[in-house]
Amino acid sequence: MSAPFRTEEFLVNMGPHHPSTHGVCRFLLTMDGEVVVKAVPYIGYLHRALERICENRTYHQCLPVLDRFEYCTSMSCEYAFCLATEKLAGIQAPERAEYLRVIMLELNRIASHLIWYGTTSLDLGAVTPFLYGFREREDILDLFEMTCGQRLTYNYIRIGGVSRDIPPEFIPKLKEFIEKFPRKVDDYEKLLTENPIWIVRNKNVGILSKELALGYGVSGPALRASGVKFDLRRDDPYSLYDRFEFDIPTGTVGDCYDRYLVRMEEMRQSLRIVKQALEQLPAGDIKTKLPPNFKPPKGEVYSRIENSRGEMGIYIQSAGDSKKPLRVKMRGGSYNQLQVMPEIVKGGKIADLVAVMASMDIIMPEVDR
Amino acid sequence: MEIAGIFKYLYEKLASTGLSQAWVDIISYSVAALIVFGFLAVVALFLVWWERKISAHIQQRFGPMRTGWHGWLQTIVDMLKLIQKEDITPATADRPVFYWAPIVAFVAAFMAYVTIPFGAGLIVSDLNIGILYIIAITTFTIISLLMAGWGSNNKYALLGGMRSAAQVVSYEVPMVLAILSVVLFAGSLSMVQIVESQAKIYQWYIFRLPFGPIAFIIYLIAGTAESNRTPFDLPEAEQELVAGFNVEYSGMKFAMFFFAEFVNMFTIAAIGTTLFLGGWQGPWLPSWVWFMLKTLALVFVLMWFRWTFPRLRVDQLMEFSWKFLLPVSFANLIIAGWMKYSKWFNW
Amino acid sequence: MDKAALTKYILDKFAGKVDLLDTGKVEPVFRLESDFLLEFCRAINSDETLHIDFLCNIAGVDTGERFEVVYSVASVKNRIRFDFKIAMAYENAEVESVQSVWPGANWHEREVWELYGINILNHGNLTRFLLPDNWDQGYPMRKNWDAPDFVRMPES
Amino acid sequence: MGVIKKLPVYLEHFPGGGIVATSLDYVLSQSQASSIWYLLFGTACCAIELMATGASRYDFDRFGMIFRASPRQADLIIAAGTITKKMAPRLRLLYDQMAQPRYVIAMGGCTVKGGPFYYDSYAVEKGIDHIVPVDVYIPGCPPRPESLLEGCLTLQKKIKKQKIGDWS
Repeated sequence: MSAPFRTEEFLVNMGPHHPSTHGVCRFLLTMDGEVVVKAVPYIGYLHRALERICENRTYHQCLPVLDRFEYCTSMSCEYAFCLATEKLAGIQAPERAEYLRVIMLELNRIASHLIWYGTTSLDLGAVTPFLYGFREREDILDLFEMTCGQRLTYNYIRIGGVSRDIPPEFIPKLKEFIEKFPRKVDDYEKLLTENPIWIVRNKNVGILSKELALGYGVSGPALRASGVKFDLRRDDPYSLYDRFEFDIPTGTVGDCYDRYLVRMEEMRQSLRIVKQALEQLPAGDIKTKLPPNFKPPKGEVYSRIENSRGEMGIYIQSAGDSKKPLRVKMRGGSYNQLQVMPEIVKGGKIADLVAVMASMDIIMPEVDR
Repeated sequence: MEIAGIFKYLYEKLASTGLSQAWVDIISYSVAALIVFGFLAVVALFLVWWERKISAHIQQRFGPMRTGWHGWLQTIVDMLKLIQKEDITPATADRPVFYWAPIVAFVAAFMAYVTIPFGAGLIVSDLNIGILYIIAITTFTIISLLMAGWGSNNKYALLGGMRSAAQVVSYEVPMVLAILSVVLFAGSLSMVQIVESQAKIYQWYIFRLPFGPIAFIIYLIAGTAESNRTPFDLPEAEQELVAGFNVEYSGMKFAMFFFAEFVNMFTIAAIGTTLFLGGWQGPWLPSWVWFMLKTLALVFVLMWFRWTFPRLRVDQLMEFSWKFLLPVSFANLIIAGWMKYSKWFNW
Repeated sequence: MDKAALTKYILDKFAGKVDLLDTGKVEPVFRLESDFLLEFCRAINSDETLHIDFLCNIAGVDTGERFEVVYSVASVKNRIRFDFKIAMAYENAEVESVQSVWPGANWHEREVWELYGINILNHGNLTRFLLPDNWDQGYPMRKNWDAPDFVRMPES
Repeated sequence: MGVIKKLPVYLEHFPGGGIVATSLDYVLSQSQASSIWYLLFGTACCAIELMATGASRYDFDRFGMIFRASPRQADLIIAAGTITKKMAPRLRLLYDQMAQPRYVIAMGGCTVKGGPFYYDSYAVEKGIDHIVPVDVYIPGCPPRPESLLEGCLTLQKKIKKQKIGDWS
């Protein structure tokens, strides 16, 4: 249909301070009325030079910095770095430490997905689920707090083990949580999954095809929602993940609704892993003794783990004669997911952009570092 | 009743002083208007506080607790603060339009109350075209939103203004059709007569099967859209348009928009009560208590919506109105008309 | 495909053009010349046995003697992972863009250009995005980079 | 609002006006302190704690604090998270867009003095007091919600001591 009157495209600057850009991302939108013709992301508003800082720290000192790389799942960042360093230096953490790591990683994944659940529903206008999500997250944070004393940036997983053993009251509290949490996930689903408004807002919005996802390096739940059954926990097992039984939920279409369902199911699966890990938890040491002057041999490694936002990779190059790494490069899942966004929001409404951004679960520190 | 008595007393006293009829009218109606205005200001203050408490308790929080008992002073405190805030007019704004927009919103919101019966005899003026007047006046609000959107010279505000215009225009139609089915049965546009036609509880229009409940639901949905509340709060969609049409407003002007929104919500509930829930009618209690109870119950439903549902997208909103609500309300109107004239259901 | 078989397969397939580095203890790390990069990427992407369809990461490295650009690639289908790198001197460092193989390389390459000053040929969109728009202090990830307000951590 | 600012000056001329002016001061400053609307401004880790503070367990709303997305309607910026050199001009812009009286809380080590990014970082602004005037500093990385609440209460105390003529 040819327009009988002249219309004009206009530019809207969305961000860096905008309620729904999850931090400080900026989009320059070319809009035709409500329709997004073109979206160009601008990043770097949270570029804190973490990589440069890590080059000037010893391996142990890197860990607190890594916590700030992806603060929603700090445990994963620490673990990715420790895994890389351990691979480099050929260290094996004690079995109990590995189990504790798995428990912490999976709890942290649940906590991160709860943040995603909250912010996503908030971005689509439902305020109450946000508070429900944060309510259960506080329970998980209580568990972390009694273990390592921090709520967000834990510095718990160390090279060759974990910093301290769990306190005696941890296990009963965790069991209580395992008992309670599935019902809460049902509650969350009851609020949104069947809600007709939620369905029309998410179904067939922001479709990410399999080819596009792989080409752009999209990973994690976003990739699985597009129908690729790929999970590093199963396909490139690290830690003890080959000992646990869990399903990998996948989607079919790759729209926002699929990504929502995949993440909801992942929470349940993570809880399953925690449960198994708790049952198998052995007694023993929690830390390998490292030499005081820890210098990994010359070499390089790119190790990747499955984070709640996709593949988190740490590349470390060690010169061999230094306490400090020569180069630490961090790769977060959000980086590639933000990169693919202009492709899939094109032609949608401005509200779809918000929905896609929320369902991709992009957080900016992972992009900017 | 009592208040109506006082008003009548005042009117007679003024008439007996020998003033001309015009002056008596002007003075007595100004007093009545001031009373309504004061009442609505209190209602709006209360509703803001109530909404915060309700949302808090739905979300397992407490809400305001520190100012007075359970924070009942909170809205007053907010008002006092907003009065003290700097009044910013952006340099690029269209100044007169920007300046008048909140005032128009404020006035339009309050003008509807001329013909709303708060109780038996408690009405400022029983116009014989009452409901028509209200429909005309409430639509006036969108002009203020458009003015705010345009005058701010801000793209988000403009988008918000355009959205609200489109939304109100498309939801006005099913709403009027729903109201029309009631008017058809009552045989009058006057609010008082509509209320009086529902004397018994089974005569309430919400209970008149089959058209009554459908008309009520359509009215409630359209009313939610009309007062710009979730799931239809697109004009001020926080996550998309930052704050929509009022993004550039600060201080008192913002407070006026805020108040107008809550007064509008009360209007929607009050009309719903009058048309469908038997207005002030009810046993034992004074009539105005019944009216307030029913209206506040409807307000509670509106608030419940807001804190439960996600938000629709703008095109889905239009589709819902034109492709679903409009045909349904039209069919409903035809059913109502057939029922009225077939004499089958002659209550 | 395990590590040894993978190494052998690649070394056989690209004999003479690809070397195995001994620094890669965990995953094999290959080294190749920059003019062979694009051809190599296309080959591993279309090769049936490898089917490298996933670019994990591109990291620029300043070793203090030279620049390196490290590509970490993986195959989602065949569960293969390895790295390969290109080393070059400081002067006129440049490398071909691999966007035609993996479009996701775009931002990774931009970052290498922005922080290290390694020129990316045929990139198409080499603009600043991590650093402030008015940045004029050079390439901050280089080892010898310094600036007036850059405070180094004191040695303890 | 100019009238209110000049009000105490006029009141002083009447007998007993001082009492009225003082109680007016009290009411107005109390009301300002009890209704601080904060801007939804978070950049990094602290933003998550800011969100957690707004959520059920800690509940900002108890103190009458609600968030506004538009700087025009906000009274307070809680600068939650690292402010980089690229972000600094935007923070200043947001601050300038706010209506008087306005307040700033520097939440977390990064905004206080650069935090863990003080050394070796080329991109982080070392303390936001270079950019905007700060009323309350809250150290921590990130500060716990309790300390954020404490910071807000400290700000309330500060506001309550103000007189009408103090802010301009």
